[in-house]
Amino acid sequence: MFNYTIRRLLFAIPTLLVISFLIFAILDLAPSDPTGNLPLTIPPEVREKIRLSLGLGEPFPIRYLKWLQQFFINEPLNMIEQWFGITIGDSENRLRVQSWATRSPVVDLIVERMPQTLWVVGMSYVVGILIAIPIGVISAYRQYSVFDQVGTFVSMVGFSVPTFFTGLVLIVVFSSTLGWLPSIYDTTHKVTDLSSFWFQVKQMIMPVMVLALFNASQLSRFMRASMLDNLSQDYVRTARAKGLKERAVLLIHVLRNSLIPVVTVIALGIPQIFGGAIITEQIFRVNGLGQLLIIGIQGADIPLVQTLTFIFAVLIVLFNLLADIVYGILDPRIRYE
Amino acid sequence: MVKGGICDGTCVLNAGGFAGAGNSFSQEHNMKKALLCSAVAAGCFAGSALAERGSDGQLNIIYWQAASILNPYLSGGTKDIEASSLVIEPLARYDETGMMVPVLVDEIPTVDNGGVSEDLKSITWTLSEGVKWSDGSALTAADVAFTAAYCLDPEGGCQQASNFTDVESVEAVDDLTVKVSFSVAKPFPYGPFVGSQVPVIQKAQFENCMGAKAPECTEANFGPIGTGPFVVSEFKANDVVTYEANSNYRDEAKPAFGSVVFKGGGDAASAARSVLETGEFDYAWNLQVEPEILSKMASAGKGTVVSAFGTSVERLMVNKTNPDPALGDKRATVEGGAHPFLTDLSVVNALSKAIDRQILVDVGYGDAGQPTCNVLPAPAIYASTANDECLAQDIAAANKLLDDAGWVRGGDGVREKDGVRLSILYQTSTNSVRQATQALVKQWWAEIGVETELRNIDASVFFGGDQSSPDTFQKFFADIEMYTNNFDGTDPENYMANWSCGEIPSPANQWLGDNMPRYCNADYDALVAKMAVTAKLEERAELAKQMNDMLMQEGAMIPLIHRGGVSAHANTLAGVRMNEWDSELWNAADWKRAE
Amino acid sequence: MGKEAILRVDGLSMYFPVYRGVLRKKVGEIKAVDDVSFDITRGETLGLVGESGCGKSTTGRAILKLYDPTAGRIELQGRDITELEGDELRRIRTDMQMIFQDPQACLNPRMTVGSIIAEPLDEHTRLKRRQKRERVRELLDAVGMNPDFENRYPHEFSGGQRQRIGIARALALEPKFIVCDEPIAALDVSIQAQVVNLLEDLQKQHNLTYLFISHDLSMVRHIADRIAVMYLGRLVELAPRQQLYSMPRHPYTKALLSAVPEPDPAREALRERIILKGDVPSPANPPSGCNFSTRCPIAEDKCRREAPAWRKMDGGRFVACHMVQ
Amino acid sequence: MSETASSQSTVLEVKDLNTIFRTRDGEVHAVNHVSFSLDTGELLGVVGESGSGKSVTMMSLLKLLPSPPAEIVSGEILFEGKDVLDMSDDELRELRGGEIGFIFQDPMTSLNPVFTVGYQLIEALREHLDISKKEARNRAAELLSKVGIAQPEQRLKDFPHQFSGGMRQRVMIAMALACEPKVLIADEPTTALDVTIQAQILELVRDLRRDQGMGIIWITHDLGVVAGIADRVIVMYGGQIVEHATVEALFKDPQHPYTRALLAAMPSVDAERSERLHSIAGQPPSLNKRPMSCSFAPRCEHAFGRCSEENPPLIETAEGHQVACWLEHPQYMKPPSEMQMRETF
Repeated sequence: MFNYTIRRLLFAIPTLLVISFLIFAILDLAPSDPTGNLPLTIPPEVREKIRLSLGLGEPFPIRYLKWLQQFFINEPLNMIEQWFGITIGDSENRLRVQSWATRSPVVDLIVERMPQTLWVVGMSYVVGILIAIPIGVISAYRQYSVFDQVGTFVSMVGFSVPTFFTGLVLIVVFSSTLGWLPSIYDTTHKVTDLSSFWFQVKQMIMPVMVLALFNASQLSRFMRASMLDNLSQDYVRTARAKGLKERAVLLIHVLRNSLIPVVTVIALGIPQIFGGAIITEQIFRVNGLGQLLIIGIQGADIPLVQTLTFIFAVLIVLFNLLADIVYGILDPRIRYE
Repeated sequence: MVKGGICDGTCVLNAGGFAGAGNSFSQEHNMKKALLCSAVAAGCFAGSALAERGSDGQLNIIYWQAASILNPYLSGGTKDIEASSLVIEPLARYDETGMMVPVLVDEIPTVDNGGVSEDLKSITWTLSEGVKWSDGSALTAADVAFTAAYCLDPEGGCQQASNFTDVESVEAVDDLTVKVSFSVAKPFPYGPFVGSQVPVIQKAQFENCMGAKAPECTEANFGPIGTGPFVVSEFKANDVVTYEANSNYRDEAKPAFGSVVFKGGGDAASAARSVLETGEFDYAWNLQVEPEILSKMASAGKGTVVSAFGTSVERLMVNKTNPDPALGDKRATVEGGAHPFLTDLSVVNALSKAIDRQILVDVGYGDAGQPTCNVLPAPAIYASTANDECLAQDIAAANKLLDDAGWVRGGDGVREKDGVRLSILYQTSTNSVRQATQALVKQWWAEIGVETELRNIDASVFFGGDQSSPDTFQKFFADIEMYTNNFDGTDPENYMANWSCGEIPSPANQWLGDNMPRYCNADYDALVAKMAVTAKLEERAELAKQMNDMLMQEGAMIPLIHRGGVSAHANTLAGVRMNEWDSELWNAADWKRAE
Repeated sequence: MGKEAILRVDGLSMYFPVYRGVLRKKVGEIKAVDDVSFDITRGETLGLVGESGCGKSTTGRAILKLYDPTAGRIELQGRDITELEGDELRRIRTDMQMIFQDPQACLNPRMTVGSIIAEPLDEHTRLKRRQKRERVRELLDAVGMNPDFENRYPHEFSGGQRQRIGIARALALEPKFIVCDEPIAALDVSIQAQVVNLLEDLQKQHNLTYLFISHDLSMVRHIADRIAVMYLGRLVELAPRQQLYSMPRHPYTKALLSAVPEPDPAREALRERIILKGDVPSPANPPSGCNFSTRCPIAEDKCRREAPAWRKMDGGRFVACHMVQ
Repeated sequence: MSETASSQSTVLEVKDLNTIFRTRDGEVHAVNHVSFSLDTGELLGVVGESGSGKSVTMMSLLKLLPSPPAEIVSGEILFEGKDVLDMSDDELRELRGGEIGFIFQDPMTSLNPVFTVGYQLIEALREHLDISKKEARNRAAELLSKVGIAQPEQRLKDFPHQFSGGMRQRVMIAMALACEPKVLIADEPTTALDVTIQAQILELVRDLRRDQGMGIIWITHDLGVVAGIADRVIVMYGGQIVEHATVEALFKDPQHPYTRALLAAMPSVDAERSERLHSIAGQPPSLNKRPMSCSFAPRCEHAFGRCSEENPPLIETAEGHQVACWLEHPQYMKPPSEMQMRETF
């Protein structure tokens, strides 16, 4: 297992280099211009100067190598410095990956966005899992029962109705009509006491539920399918033939086996948390990583988009590995060598 | 407590009225001004008698485009400029009528008061006494001079550099006096330091951020020290800015709000909802929402929709050169030859006559649009009335024009003459209102026997300057293209100069140039040159109108809509004076809670 | 025998490498097939028996060049095909076909029976549509199915019928030599007989040669002319049917035969069983000396030291055992 | 005959059992009017091809079939005189694994792959016996060594995949024997194993049977296996019992045409080799209708009019020998020619 992990990590390096090049090249070749969104009153000469000041004058390979250096050397060094409060070398003049729109280090923007994304999107993932697993288990155990039929219908709806629609409906009902919940997420809100905690809960309810419904819909179907798979396995019959209680059969034997693929699916889905939820973040103005990405794309803030996409790629690679390792831990038959 | 601040006597000056001598003003004009002044003064008194700084709590503003940076010199984005306008201020700015008002000076320099030199080559500003930066230090002429140096640094990529065009030097004569010298005579010397896009920044803060280092000063760019009513307390780029009242603001009674939240993100419709329906926010900016939806939201009674008109005009640019792909490198250039039919005035006039501008307004703009037949619709003194005939749609007249010019309908209903078909490629950026407009126009043109192919291009490509892309509006590889343009401030000189022969984009100038129609007329260029040396307002207005009319009559463009800004404020917010000539938040210091 | 050998296998070995560690270094091999030699004459059926995991299927696949053998030489009709690749290999494949164990897993559920059978014809012949259809109907008829079934899908058939379809497909190109890899293992007893009879009939009609791989010793006894017994990747004994069953020489063959239950309680009661102890060792780590030495009831020291040679005995028998004289 | 045959008493009795599956395509009549009994210490062989209803019958005994779709429509299953179908869930659980042990066909899939063998053994023990974890562990190790697994203490910690097929089946047997059941139901326990391993398992069962004296139902499709170990044999076809006899009688004088055909279709390693296998033409019946006629009739060489009109009842033709065939029915007058044909078998 250890060897396997090490080997996969080593293999990830060239993979990520290739990905980084592709991301950089594709975004670089895309016909967008950081000055494209500026008011037309800014004359072309000024635009040209702006482009030069953003470093667009240099040839592609140089920019790529610079970005590589900034991303793989400068940013980690900077992070170490910040964590440990030390100074390594010429940290004043070390160039970091700069956003074109904000003229600030991209990584700082991402770090700033992390909390709300993790809170809202991460919480929705957790809530989604907590809803999905029992629903999946019961649906499978009582296949074709009323519960199963209703569950199937609800998850079909949850899965096929886009989040912007559910989000809008919730806002109209709970913010506009009833006025119970805020429609706009306050990212500056700090939890200090019970009432501010309550406010935080209130402002999280709608975005979290919208996403949780979506996640739970997918996951509960998956859980159900996995349970059904295992319910028809021979060992379940063996467990029953041993005289085990139905609850033990279901919750010990079947659930444990059914969770193996589900847990890996959950692990594979975690990078999506970091990708943020673009649409839901927009609707509720959670302004997390998803919204950052979309602003970057709209504003042709290429370094921001490159970095975000690449971090996302890194996470996907890592969580793929993690999912495999988790699989190996949960299923004793799998031993990676 | 009773302290006047900017209300104490000095009065606003008409945006046009300073350059020429006072004698150019009409009696009526002066009357109006006087009335306005007293009204403002009265308002100030009433306000300051009741209010205390920070007593009205928090002001919640929502801009659906979030602020990325608070330094207008590094960002031309309206959202960024407006977010920064609460903190940093110019020497003078425009009010909602387009008139210039002093901010950090006591009076606007003119030739009359000796602030502008007779040869129109320099302007001298005298700062008000006692203005302090929010950190408590005094504002000096050195800060103003530094601001110019900061923007003029060639490596800084200053996005407001055009406001400093022809500036030769900016020097601090003494602590309170700053002199801006131009290399040429400037009949309108109010480019630098007037309007919220050219505010004064603090030398002490930005000293080490010159040129190439400008983007690295994140802390300064995110939290500039200013003289305005508020100071930045927290800035989350592309998300939210929170401000607190500036304790060193020059008017002790202001601002009424103790803090401001400037939230960004989302879309215009939900921003409108948060003010008009849920009441979570006090002010929402730029509500480009379908008129119908907006009026429905407003009926909830929580807020008010306000609009104001500046100089923005949605227009059709008419390509006078031939965009035929067969021309290769010469495509859409003067060398490539004239357009096969858009140089025929009867065609352009017919196209214009066939459009019902009021319907376009109703469908796509509502309160935010008015039909117009001019590319220069405002300020009022510049607005021509010579072309108003186009306001009424007249398909019959349009058909007749084409019939008379010898364009006959072919078998498929498309007119042609000498083998040239009236077939138009009509492009614009991707945007639902624009596509709706395109569809309507196509239908009307079909009625006069003109075939139209529609095309829309992503805005970042269309307006982006990527020279390798064939889809930019500068390259104009189409017959007609549609977009909105305007100019900052109130003086149209530079704007009208856009359509001189030298401004035609071509491969030779990397397609940089503002003359999209590739219109070229020596008479027009002569008018441009004349305006550059004319100081008197009436004469300037006359010249501008002439240029506008010439462009219209020669079919360089077909104006459609005079576009305004639409915003909304909660009914509990008082003091909003919607302004298209400057930041919408220009008078945020005066905003307060309504009783 | 005097007849020509259609297939000659000489020293065939098929090792699968085992990798370990961060750098995937090769640390060992699984000797799935180890130095196997035999030949098959035209029209003959050679039975290949052994327990699961002994390498009999791998042998069949290696002969058909579905794997690249590690060592050894395969000769088909006098031609060395061990090193053939690409087009040449494709051409020779028309002469040798395979019938698989699980007919369900080998038939594409989305293709009609007609197109499944026609697939090899598409690949290797230039028949016209009409001719192809004729041939398909002919083949269905030959395997005892209604030719009108050509438009049905595999799931509409029972296991035995599906195996017939698999046989028809294998026959499409009129091969000379067919590897039957446990063709009846998945079928019910009453159906097994049908399929075996069909295979025998076809053999007579087309002068086919079979390598019949099976773990069912009684069925192999019925169908095969000669039988090779395999244990842990090696052949332990090869003999004509009569000799092998009536007088097995290798202790493993003896144990194997004695373990087969007889459907006759009287004879069952009289039979003397040799019960082997333990399990088959892992092919990744075979014992030294004779592979069977760990379970052999008569093994001596020599067996644990030295691998026995593959010796030719009287009456066409081969055996690999130190203890057999 | 078994060594304990002398002290016989009926431990399990099944009367007129009918089980159907309700599927989307209609009902499948998997078990029809099945009746039999099992004595203590006796080994009852149940022979039949796939789909003959032999496994479904045995699963019905402990209500182990998933319901839906399976449903026991009628019948009685008397374990020591008490009807299993009337038992509460608790009583049923006590029976499962406690009084009746089960061994399944595929030892690869019948053990839960993610739990250790020890866990799965101890779990069964503690479900039925009131013993501590430690005691259960000791007993589990004992059981493993009883079924011939070396180093039982060590192997308790292993997962099923670490055992070979034969060893896994030994574990299954240990599990089934954990609570010293009165009845052991073995559903094709050696089908997935190699012959040498099958021989080991058969040997093991013989030994265990001698020691423990429980009644065993042994389901198989292999007549050879039955011949070696069974006392009595039931032959099933199309969800019905077609023949029921002692093992000697069945092999010596098979009466049902299906039994005879089956025996003829099986080649042997010892007996004389026939030139051609005797095959049974046609396919096994589909069970989507209640059997209204003899289900073997379409494949039967001797079928005549009545066979396709009426389902033959099970009739006793000799002491302990029952057969469901119109040919053997007392009302049937055998024409001489057919008598002739039978002789030729």
